[in-house]
Amino acid sequence: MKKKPKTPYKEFLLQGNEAIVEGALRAGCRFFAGYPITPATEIAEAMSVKLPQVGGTYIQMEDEIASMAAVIGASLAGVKSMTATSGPGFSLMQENLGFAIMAEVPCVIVDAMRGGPSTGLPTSPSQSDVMQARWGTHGDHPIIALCPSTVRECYDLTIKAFNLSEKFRNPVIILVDEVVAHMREKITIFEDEEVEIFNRIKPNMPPEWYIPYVDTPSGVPPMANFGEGYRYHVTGLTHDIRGFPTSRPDEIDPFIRRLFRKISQHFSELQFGEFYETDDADITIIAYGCVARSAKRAAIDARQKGLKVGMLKLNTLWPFMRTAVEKVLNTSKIVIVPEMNMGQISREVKRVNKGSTKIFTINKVDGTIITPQEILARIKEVG
Amino acid sequence: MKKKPKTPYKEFLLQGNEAIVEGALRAGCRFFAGYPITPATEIAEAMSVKLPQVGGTYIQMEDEIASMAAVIGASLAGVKSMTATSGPGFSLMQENLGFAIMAEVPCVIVDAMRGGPSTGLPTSPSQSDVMQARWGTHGDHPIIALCPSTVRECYDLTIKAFNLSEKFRNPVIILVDEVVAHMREKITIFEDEEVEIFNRIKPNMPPEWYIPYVDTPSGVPPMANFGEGYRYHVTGLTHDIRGFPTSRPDEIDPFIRRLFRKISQHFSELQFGEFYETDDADITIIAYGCVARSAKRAAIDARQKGLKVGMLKLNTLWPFMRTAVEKVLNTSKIVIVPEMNMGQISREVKRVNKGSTKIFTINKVDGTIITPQEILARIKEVG
Amino acid sequence: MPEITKLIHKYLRHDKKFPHVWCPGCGIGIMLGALIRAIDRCGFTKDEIVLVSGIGCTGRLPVYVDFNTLHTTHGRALAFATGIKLANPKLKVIVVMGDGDAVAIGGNHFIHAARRNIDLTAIILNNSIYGMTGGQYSPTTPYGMKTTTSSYIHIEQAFNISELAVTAGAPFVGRGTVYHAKLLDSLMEKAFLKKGFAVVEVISHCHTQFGKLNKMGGAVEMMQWQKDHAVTVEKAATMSEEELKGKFKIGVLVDKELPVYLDEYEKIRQMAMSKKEK
Amino acid sequence: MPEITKLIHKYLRHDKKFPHVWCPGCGIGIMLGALIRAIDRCGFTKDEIVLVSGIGCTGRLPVYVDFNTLHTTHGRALAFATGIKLANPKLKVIVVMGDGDAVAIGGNHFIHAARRNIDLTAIILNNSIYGMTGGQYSPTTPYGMKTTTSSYIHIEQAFNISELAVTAGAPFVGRGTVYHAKLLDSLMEKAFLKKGFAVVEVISHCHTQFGKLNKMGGAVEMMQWQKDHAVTVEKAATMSEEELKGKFKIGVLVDKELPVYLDEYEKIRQMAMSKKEK
Amino acid sequence: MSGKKEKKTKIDIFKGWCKACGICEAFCPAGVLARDEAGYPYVKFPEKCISCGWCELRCPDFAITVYKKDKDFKEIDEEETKNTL
Amino acid sequence: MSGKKEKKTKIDIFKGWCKACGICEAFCPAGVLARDEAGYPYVKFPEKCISCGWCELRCPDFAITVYKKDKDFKEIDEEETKNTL
Amino acid sequence: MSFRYDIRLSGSGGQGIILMGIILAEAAGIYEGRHVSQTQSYGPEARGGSSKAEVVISDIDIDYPKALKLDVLLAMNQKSCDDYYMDLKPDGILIVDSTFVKQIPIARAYQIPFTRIAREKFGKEMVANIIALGAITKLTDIVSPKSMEKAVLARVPKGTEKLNKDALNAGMAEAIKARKNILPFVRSEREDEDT
Amino acid sequence: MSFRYDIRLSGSGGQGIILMGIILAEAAGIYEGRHVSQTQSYGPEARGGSSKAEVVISDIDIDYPKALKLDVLLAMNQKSCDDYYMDLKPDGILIVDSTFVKQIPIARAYQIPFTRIAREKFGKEMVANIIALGAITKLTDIVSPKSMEKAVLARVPKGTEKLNKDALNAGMAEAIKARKNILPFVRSEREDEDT
Ligand SMILES: Cc1ncc(C[n+]2csc(CCOP(=O)(O)OP(=O)(O)O)c2C)c(N)n1
Ligand SMILES: Cc1ncc(C[n+]2csc(CCOP(=O)(O)OP(=O)(O)O)c2C)c(N)n1
Ligand code: SF4
Ligand code: SF4
Ligand code: SF4
Ligand code: SF4
Repeated sequence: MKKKPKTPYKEFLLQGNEAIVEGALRAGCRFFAGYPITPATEIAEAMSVKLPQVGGTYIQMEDEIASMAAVIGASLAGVKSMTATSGPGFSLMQENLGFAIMAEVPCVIVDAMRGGPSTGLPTSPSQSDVMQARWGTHGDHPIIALCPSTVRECYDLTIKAFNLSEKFRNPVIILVDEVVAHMREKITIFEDEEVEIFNRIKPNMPPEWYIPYVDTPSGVPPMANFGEGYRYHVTGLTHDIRGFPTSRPDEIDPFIRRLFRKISQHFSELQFGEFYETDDADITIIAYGCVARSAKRAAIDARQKGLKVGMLKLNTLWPFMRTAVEKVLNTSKIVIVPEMNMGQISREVKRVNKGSTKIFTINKVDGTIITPQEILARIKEVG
Repeated sequence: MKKKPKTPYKEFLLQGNEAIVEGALRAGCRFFAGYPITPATEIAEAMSVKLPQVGGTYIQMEDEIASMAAVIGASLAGVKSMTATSGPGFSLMQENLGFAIMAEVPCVIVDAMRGGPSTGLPTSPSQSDVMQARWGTHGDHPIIALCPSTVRECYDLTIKAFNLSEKFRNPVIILVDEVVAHMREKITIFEDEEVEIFNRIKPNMPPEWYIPYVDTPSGVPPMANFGEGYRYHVTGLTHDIRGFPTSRPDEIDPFIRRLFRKISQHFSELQFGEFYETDDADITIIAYGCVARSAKRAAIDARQKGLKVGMLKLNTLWPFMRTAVEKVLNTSKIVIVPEMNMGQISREVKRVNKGSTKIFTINKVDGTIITPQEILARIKEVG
Repeated sequence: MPEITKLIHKYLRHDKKFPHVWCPGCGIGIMLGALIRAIDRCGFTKDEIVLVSGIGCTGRLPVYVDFNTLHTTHGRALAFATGIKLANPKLKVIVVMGDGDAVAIGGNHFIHAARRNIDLTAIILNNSIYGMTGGQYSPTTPYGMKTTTSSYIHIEQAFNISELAVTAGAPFVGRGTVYHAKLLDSLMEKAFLKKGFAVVEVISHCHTQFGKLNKMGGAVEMMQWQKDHAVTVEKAATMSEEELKGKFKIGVLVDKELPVYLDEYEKIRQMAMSKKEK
Repeated sequence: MPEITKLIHKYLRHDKKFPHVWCPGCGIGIMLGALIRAIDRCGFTKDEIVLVSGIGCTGRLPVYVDFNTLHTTHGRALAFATGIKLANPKLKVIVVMGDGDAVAIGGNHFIHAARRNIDLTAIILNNSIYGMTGGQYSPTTPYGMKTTTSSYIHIEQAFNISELAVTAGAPFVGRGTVYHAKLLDSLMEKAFLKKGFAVVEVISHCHTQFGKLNKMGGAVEMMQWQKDHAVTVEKAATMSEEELKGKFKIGVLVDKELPVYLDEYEKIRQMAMSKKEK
Repeated sequence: MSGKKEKKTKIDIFKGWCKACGICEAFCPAGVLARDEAGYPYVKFPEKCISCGWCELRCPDFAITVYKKDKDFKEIDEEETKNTL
Repeated sequence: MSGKKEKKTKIDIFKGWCKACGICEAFCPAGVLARDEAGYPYVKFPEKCISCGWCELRCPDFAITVYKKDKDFKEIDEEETKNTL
Repeated sequence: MSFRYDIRLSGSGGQGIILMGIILAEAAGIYEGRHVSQTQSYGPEARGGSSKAEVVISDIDIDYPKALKLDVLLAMNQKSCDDYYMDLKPDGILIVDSTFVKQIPIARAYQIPFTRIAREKFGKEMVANIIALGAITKLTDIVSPKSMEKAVLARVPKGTEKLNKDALNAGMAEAIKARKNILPFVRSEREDEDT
Repeated sequence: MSFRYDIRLSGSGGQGIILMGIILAEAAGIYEGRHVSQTQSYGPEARGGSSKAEVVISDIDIDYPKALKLDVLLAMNQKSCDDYYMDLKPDGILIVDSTFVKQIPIARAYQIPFTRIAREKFGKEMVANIIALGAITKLTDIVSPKSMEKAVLARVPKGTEKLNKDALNAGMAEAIKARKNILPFVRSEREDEDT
């Protein structure tokens, strides 16, 4: 993302949720359909105020299923669209999320994570929808999921989410925990800053030549919006390159593999995170979301105590940041993965662990944030 | 499961789906709520005919969300209950599935797997809901999922599913692929055979002393049915041992951990599968569902060709059969995991792989079954 | 204590913390009182009552009372209740929902429960807004009002919950307000004793959200509004269209006999068993 | 070819395999003809039409015609369509659904789209059964009939789709049958030209499932039944209750003016922009 | 061949799309059509045709076409609709 | 103390549960109640009480109790309902 | 060596192909005590289209449940004949409904007009599949006529027993006739089916 | 060493605790250019109950966003005072609304009847939180009165500017009075906050 920060700028004290709204609007989002739910409601509320100001549309649907459907519909009609929910609603969105993947419709879904399972702890933070974001809808499929740790990242990653979604014609999920969603921090937005905005690539051939699901070098076919003269068929059935349903194995196989390839092929473009003093670290903490903040504090404190501790912050959760994780697995003796769940990302770390690095976890599921002290204690315990 | 096969017996040619129905009825299932969907519809149809014959109840709900809800309601009222669906419906059931986990309500859910994502390939087989069964609902949670390869296993595992569900007060998922669901095989049922049937443990203390969510040595609290004099509160909110909502970390943490522990503590009771000539195998195929049948054939054929090939069939998919898999990882040089998805169980195999065993995959997502030939070819390729 | 209050206390859960969670003056508490009195008058035992709710401020109601209580997921209470009733027809199953619970996310279950005529009582507290999540518009928010998601103005038409129930097939539909607390008692009593799907729409107020956003005052002012705008069915029959404008009817709106699901299903069981025997 | 058939062919997708997927004699094809003719008469261009469907036999319709076509998930077509229409109000969005699609799993979206009065046309092919999955009962299966999941007898009451639409708030509701193909043309034409949520209920037959299970004969016999049991609204007005028993009305059932969602939303935009400017 | 002027109404049946459902024949108000052994329709009494076009409108498979001399459907629709209800 | 016989109607307000919403006072048809500085209700004119019991029925917090001499709610309900609508 | 016999029945939806598969599987499995596995596939969730049923018969547990190389292919329409004849073993048996299958892709095939016989002899196209089962019985010897008859009678609607029995017999009679019109070949019935 | 200052504002729902947090954070963050992080927690999804807002102020990026050991605790009711006073640093400042907080758990606390002042002086309980903000400003020096005033005025509804300015000033005045009634102590403002 190129930036030429210039005055005039404005400083705001924004909630994570509000920063997501600002990021979305900046990215060009002009449609929001949702259904209120703690701790994501502020996103809907802010959208209901701001979207009509910029000529966009806010609608509160009858439930989350309808919200996800409306978002896909709006995107097919050419408008960048988004919804926001929390666990219970995210579960309900899964079927239509799969539709968006299958039909390759760009859209952004925010899941503000609260304690689960079920109604759980509506107002407490958690990080337990990480695996759901990857596997929640039926049928094998690729997904992109980003996770902010700061209010600024809420803004930046939301813009990225829209860009990636438009670029890869895949839904992008923003997993924000309740702490970050509700936290207020100062963020500086330069009114005329240049933010790279990516818009879906439209077909430039005559309509008769348009093949809506054709393979391309990038794996992503150009996308025509409804009403622009490229009439084609969109379906959740397995389809051929023209978009028509097919059950021919020789058409299905390349199609499904292309869905995966268009993401895997651009793996490096999808990796966002931060290495904090990991180069010489004996112990590396791998963390994300609000916990990454505690982890950094713990690393700083540990260094002060003379321990070589580093931190890898993951801002991309899916596709899993394999390369970055392998890098710290190669250099660190011990990796600690603190998470506000029973161990979701730590499973992935174990999966890619080839060497002899020891992997320890800190799992907290009681609705409270993992503190720097808890991480420090674990460092002392295992170090 | 003890069995004393005695005459009179009867041989049937049953579909996998029909055998699931027979197993459910034998296990004591007396309530079915569902919504038709290929390839699970035969289960609903057979239930609609058979349940009223035994005094049970069939109801077709307005959708899968309602079906799952009705099943939970019926179970709370004391009746063993079940629903059956396929991918799209399974996605819709996720929210209430989480409720059943949180409120510890026994019930059985059949997911007859067809091609995905989205509407996908409604009449073709697939194994791509394996990870969804584990992670589909929001919030971290434990699950039990069984997977039959034969019509007989459809019958037996359905009985097991009900038993486990009643025993652990957790929903149990039966993941049956379209091939097994629709395949007809002969099955012999002894009319008076002794099948071990487990019924939920009811409280035997006076109602005033009943603590509905108390911890016990097994981790499973006794369960009172609605209407039996033990009035208590059931909620999807995180609750204390009395069932009342709580947001106290010191009450939540032990509760959530107990949910996991009641399953993990009984890990060995939950492992069903078959080792086929794995002891001396250089190459072991790990497979499940219809693919395990091809795998066995491939192993037999390979042995005939002089190759030391064995097979581990997984009938339990969740909790993951770590011990069994580790066993073959320790003895085999190569493990091949053929799956009708992009690699879901193979991820788990990689996760638990500590040694230097090489793991290869065969992934097919075109709606056709993996054949013995394809597995053999892979054996030759990597062997 | 005099009988009536003893009565309430007989049904409250002693081990739950009071005062309850609702805002000072919220109508949900008034509805809870009516519900308890009506149950008592009908003579049900505590053990045979199952009180089911969804999620919302109203959804919090069951936890306070000493029945078999079930706090389900948002919008799905009627579907859970359907399972309970079919599994054990001896239980008296009562469902309490907010308007969002009942006719936003739960709208489909509502019309289908009505159509099937399952023997349940559905009590809907209609406060025109989503209370629990802080005041977003609901399908019963009147045109022109303000909510946190229609801060300019609300442009949608509202459902008439009772009419929807009637069209969908409910044989008993009543409407009351929390101001008219005794009418609520009697509507609930009638609904509980009705065989089949019985609906009681309870007009209430959420002064904390709806009242505040629309400058309608507090609980007292909003209850005064209920008093001023409600007209009994009997009185409405004597009024002109013109006079009825802006008013809403309270009382028993519909009470008719329709085949009840469980009786019908018993027929299926008979057919099935006789077929099996052959 | 004469004009009318050329007309149909003008709209069919040349690259799709014909004959289409439906059973010989299925009414869905007849409805498709009416839909095409009505669109043509209204003078819409192909590019401005978006044809949306859910899942089911009826859901397969859009793939055959050369518009912007969208085959969504089961029951959700109206919600997808809502997004399309709001995002690009210039598009003419038409939604075709089976009865299961529209009022079983999709019932809630149906009543909410009606309530909001979103400018969409909803065409519901009501064949009283789930055709695609092989003949299970649907919310419109009449009491007493047989289906594969009510093989003893069906005990539920059926929805009256059109009445439900009216109560929920739809300003235009028409009903036709595939037997009365020309009436269908005109109902659809009126619906397409209506501003707001317009519903056309198309009574059709699934002889393959419903007809077979209930010994009602094939397509011809079931269309004969439609002929015998349908009464035009005009004629019904002259008939007694008694005479109308067992009959159903066809024609324009309701046509009134109500504020349309998008016009209303435009007001919000105006308010928002003027507020922002200050 | 829309330009072609014909004296008599002509009915074309496109066998490739026809599924032999029998609807056209059953509801032809003038008894013009009949069905062959395999159930496929054919024009048995072309002279009886009254150009109503109903067979074409009711064919679910777009397999039947009525070529009319001087009327076109648009004009007669409304009227016909009333008459046949 | 249900056994206790009292001559006059007595109103008890349980402050522990009362949230000072003001409903009881606002709708008392006889003006029996008043509110203190903090908004909590108290019985200002006990002699005015007509034993209608509405304050008790409308209290959302079960915080107010009316002890009546010789009537009980069950009997007067129906009548009262009509009168106050 | 264990014995395995792979049969595919194919045609269009509505010809009763799946029922044939079930009856054949029951004849071999229930009435002759063998191991059987019967599978099928439909077209996309929709109506009409083509229909396919497979029966694998063996004397041991059947691992791979779908037909591999075919011992028998029954094709009740042209399309399925064209699509599947390549899957036949060199000595596999092709049986076609010559009412619909006009182009025979291989030299040796049994051509019997099942549907025409059903129509002409029984006035009910519906029984073409039972006639075909009769033919299969005689042409393959994989199940005895007696077992097949039992299997048919157990599955057909009450009141149609006579009709179906006659149809089955007609099929067997036709098969004997058809055998005469075909090139002779030797089939080793219990050979090693290693595929 | 970097400087970090942890403040917790607590009371019951309806006392405007969250708004206080926002205003305080904006005063320090926007008007004084520091790094701030403001968090809060509600009770269960429901109404009423207790309310808590935290503000962390620092001169560098704030990692852990919630308050650790407290430099300042404002307790607007008894419950929150009881619940949280233990989290205070040894030299942390406790400020209570003495209208509601009657039992003071530690010796050194500033007791100001914010609500009573609001009621009596301004006739609006609503402004108790602004009065408290005034007191915090004066008692902590963590933000300047000027910044605080700007922050307050930017957040209060139009037309209430005067009222709120007066309330703020009243709070500052009360704070000065209150300071006299408290045990003296020395607070090193920029010490190492290693927790
Ligand atoms: C699936 C799901 N979506 C959204 C929510 C968030 N939520 C909780 S209560 C509620 C609405 C409350 O309104 P209503 O049903 O009218 O009840 P009230 O609170 O007004 O009594 C919502 C949207 C949820 N818990 N679950
Ligand atoms: C979520 C989900 N549930 C169930 C299904 C299976 N299904 C496909 S079509 C259908 C119903 C078809 O009936 P209807 O909507 O009346 O349309 P018809 O086929 O009769 O035209 C069902 C239940 C599905 N595809 N998705
Ligand atoms: S928010 Fe509204 S509905 Fe909820 S308790 Fe408060 S007043 Fe009642
Ligand atoms: S199954 Fe029924 S609805 Fe579907 S195509 Fe056939 S006749 Fe039509
Ligand atoms: S109506 Fe059409 S498909 Fe049916 S027989 Fe006539 S021409 Fe053929
Ligand atoms: S109605 Fe109840 S809660 Fe309200 S002021 Fe009166 S006694 Fe208190």
